[in-house]
Amino acid sequence: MVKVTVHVKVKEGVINPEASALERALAELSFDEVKSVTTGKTIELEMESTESLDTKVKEMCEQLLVNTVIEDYSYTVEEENKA
Amino acid sequence: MVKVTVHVKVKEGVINPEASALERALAELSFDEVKSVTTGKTIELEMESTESLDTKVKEMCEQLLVNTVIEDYSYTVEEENKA
Amino acid sequence: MTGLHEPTPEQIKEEKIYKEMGMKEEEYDYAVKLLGRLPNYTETGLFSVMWSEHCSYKSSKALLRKFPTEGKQVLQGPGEGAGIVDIGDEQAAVFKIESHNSPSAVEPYEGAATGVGGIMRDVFSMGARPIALLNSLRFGELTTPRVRYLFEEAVAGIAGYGNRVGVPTVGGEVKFDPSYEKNPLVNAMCVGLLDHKDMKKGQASGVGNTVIYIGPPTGRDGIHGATFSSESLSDEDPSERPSIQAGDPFMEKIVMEACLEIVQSDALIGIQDMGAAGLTSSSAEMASKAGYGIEMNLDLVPQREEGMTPYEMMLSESQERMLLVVKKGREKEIKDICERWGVMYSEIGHVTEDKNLRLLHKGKVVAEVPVDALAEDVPEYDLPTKEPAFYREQQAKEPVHYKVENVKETLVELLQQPTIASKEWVYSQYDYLAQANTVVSPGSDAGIIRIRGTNKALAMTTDCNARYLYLDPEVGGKITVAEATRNIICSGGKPLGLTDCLNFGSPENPEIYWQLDRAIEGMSEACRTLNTPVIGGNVSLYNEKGDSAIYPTPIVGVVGLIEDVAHITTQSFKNEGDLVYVLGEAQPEFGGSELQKLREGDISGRPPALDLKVEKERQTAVLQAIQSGVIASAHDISEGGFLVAVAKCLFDTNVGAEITIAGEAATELFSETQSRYVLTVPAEKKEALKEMIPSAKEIGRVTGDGRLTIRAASGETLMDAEVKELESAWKGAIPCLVKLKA
Amino acid sequence: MKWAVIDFPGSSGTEDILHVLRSLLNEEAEGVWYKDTDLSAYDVIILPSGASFGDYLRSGAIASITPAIQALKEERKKGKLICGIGNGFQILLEAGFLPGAIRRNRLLKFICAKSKLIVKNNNTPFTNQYEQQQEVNIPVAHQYGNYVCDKEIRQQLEENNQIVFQYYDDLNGSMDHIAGIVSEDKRVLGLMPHPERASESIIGSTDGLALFQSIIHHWREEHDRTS
Ligand SMILES: Nc1ncnc2c1ncn2[C@@H]1O[C@H](COP(=O)(O)OP(=O)(O)O)[C@@H](O)[C@H]1O
Ligand SMILES: [Mg+2]
Repeated sequence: MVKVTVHVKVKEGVINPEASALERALAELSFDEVKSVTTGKTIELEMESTESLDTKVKEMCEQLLVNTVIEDYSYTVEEENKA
Repeated sequence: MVKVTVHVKVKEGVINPEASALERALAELSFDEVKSVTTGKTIELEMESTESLDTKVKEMCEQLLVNTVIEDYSYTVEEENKA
Repeated sequence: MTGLHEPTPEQIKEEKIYKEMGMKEEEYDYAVKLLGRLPNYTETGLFSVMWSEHCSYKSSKALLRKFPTEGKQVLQGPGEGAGIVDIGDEQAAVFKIESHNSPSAVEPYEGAATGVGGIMRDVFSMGARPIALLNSLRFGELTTPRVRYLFEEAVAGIAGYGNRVGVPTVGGEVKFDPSYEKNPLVNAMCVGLLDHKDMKKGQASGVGNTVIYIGPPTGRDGIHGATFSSESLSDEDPSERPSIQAGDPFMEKIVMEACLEIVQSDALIGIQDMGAAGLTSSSAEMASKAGYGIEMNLDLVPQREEGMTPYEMMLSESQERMLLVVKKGREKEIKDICERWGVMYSEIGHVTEDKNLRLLHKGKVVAEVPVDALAEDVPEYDLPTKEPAFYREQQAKEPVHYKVENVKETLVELLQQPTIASKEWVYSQYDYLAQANTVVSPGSDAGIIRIRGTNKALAMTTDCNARYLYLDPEVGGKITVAEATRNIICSGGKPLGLTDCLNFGSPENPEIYWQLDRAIEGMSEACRTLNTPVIGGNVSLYNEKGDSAIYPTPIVGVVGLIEDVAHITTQSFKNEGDLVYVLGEAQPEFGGSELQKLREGDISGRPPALDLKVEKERQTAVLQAIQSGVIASAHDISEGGFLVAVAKCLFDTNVGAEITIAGEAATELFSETQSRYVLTVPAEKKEALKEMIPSAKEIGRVTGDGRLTIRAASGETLMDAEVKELESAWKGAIPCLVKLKA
Repeated sequence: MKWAVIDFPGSSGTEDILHVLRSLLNEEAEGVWYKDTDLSAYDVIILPSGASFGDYLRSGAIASITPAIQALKEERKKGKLICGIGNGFQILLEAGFLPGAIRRNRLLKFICAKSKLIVKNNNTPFTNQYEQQQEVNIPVAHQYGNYVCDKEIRQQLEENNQIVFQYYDDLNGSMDHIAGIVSEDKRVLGLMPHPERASESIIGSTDGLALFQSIIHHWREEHDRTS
């Protein structure tokens, strides 16, 4: 088994209103140390390790997990030793 | 400057409707290799590095960024060499 | 493309760089002539967006003049952000419909969401508070994952935006036909309520007055969006398309609240939203309308990204931004309001006398163009038209006739057609109850919003049966207007005015231009007869991919006034014992009908005829009967014919009906003959109805047993079904289709 | 008796609640901006529906850290009656006035519906004008209304009769069909459905009006007793 973690972020140039809202909120709470905020999503997939893992993961991302028109993604793979 | 990345996840035992929906959708698309899905959020903070960084980050998380009733979090800190 | 590397005016001319911006050679030459010199890169950009079809209506203007736009009730016709009709008591209804088709084809969620945002800004920029939203959607058949994706995401986008700004979505329509497979249509309509005293216009007058930018900073999103939506979608690499505009409903909400406070101030001279062509169109149009000029210092424009060029700032279509002109010396009042709401505010220029749009950037004049050249002296095309052979062929066809062996089976099949099926899956995602004024929710002929503090209500609807237009655009155009107004009548309202969104293929194809011309002709005639002037609208051309254009789809939105909330009527049958009437005789008219589509998989022949005189008479009679309290329920007969209409009147009630039909079954039950109504009347009002609408025919009664029974004149039972069974077929169809994956 | 409705940027229910209180019930009520730091002049404080701060991060999260909510904590200590509707409920959860949390609806989509509720406890300041087990029609409109809490809290809610409204059907995946709960001392109510949209027959139901009437009734009784 492997654990694949997909990181999804809004593309550069596309607005991220959530991040702007957080920036303002943190400023109101006087966390002045924070200069900028970005937010993203992660999707962790517990999968059987197959040979074509990369192809599979890419397929899943492009077909379902990521909206490639406005989002970018990357992913990491970790071996797992669970039964 | 440092980059703090906060990883937020739904607590174990709490049903996460987003993750369940993704599991179903992946199965329908015949990605049978996927055994389970969990989803999370990341919040990246670009901050001035202060001595009390850990305290600050924890405060922000507990006051705003994380709902500790149903979410767990962890974070990583990266030094940045930008001007 | 940074400023440093921008081509020189000579390069633009020689290398025909204007073509990349969507300008034709003769248009460029004309711009040179108007300017008296070669335009630089930024100036060429200004001309290209302002002269795009989306902003200039250059190929549709000549036809749009045919629309009747006047009426006693009209306070503002076409030409401003939205049209305005009087509703008495110093109040008015403000409304407009607009397309967001091309963005929605690429990114359906954000495309639809920003469509809602844009149309709302048109309405609140007039000084009106948005009180309702509607939308008209067209997709291919729900048989491919891509179409299902477009459908689901567009609906989610409308919900995600409209719900969060707190404006109820109370009506609309969704239809499915293969011609929209690659060109989905997303049209959004907004209705606002205005106190006459708050009425504002997009005008920049008074030399020295201050030009103010409010809203989020400008980014590189949607540059050339107006041009983009004026061209056919090509199969090019999506990454080369202009960057997607995304919406922020929260920003919209606070900008709206700030603006609605600002319009109360007499410091405000003019206000307009930065819609298509952003800062360019808002500034040039406001100045041109008022007969002044504007000078802006682009360094003062709030910017989201680094190193933005004047070209990029002027053409950006970042959302939720407004341009204001405020009396000199009174800026602080406006600034305070913005600060209170947390809305960004920046004074970026002032009104000038010289009728030029002058732009400064880093201390230099980077563009100077007469505002009239951009907004008024627009090239106008009288394009060739050609009657398609297809039309002649269809006209020449013998009317088809269908035999119906099994009435119930046919009805169930029709009720499951996605176009007829219940749209609850769609509208249950919309907050149709926001603002706590919704009297009639989606699902009846029109959405109805009461007006607090009065005894009045507004009824609103959108409509278009494009199949009829495809077969005969003129007749189809008439029917579209007639059907929309009929929906208002059935709700107890008097239609006040109409807004339209003309969704067509490329006008450069003479056969499409012919469709546009005929459709407008038909619509105009109907508008005149039915006294519903066109008070505003929008044109979306070039909806085609490859060699197939969409069906001609002029969506119309109509708002009607219900003078007394006691007149509010819905389509649902009410009480056991009420009598069922049909008004209007069925003819064997199946061209373009649902039955034809079901049986043949395609449509052909002539659409149903429409006699506007009859239409008008019946509308007047039905409304009068409703107003005098005779009618318990009213519904017009449209797609699917009489039986589908009756079935819908029974859904979500616990009554049934027993009906006896006189003529031939297929025609009586499934033909789509126009100007027909199903009415119910309490038994004791029988005589009153006879007097008011003598031609209405009593055909049955409402029962308490939850069954729908249809008998022939001979007494033979043609159908006897449980309403619940019909209802579950009707309700289940769309949820079942969207669940299919892969 | 004086009511406050706290208005956050992005809220949209304030006017609707003020309309019910002023025009239908003749109460003295005003909207209070979220930056206000003193709520001591009010007897009852309502948090309205809508999408405060755009619902970004989590519904109600950003609103829960605003000055008005700090001020509300002071009033809470004094035992003032507090009621959060829709987004207002979410804010009360985020700010810790009520236990548990809200997730996205089970089927993920926004749901607008004329829902049926059951009154599970009519012995609260907010429900005394209802019958126990009464079925009422009060509409819902939310995408995040799926209530959850841990075992201990669930047991506590049960034992203290803190579950006040339940959905008749499983509407959104909420634990025990929970639509509304009160605090242990019954002075704070949070509910997802919208009583302010069910207070006039012309818009479909008057079943929500009793909630506001209950508050008035309770306050008068309490006030008469103490004065
Ligand atoms: N996109 C939509 N948005 C909101 N309401 C809709 C939408 N589509 C359909 N509806 C609602 O469903 C009702 C029924 O639509 P439709 O099936 O076209 O029937 P009808 O021919 O009776 O108008 C509409 O009047 C409208 O209230
Ligand atoms: Mg209709």
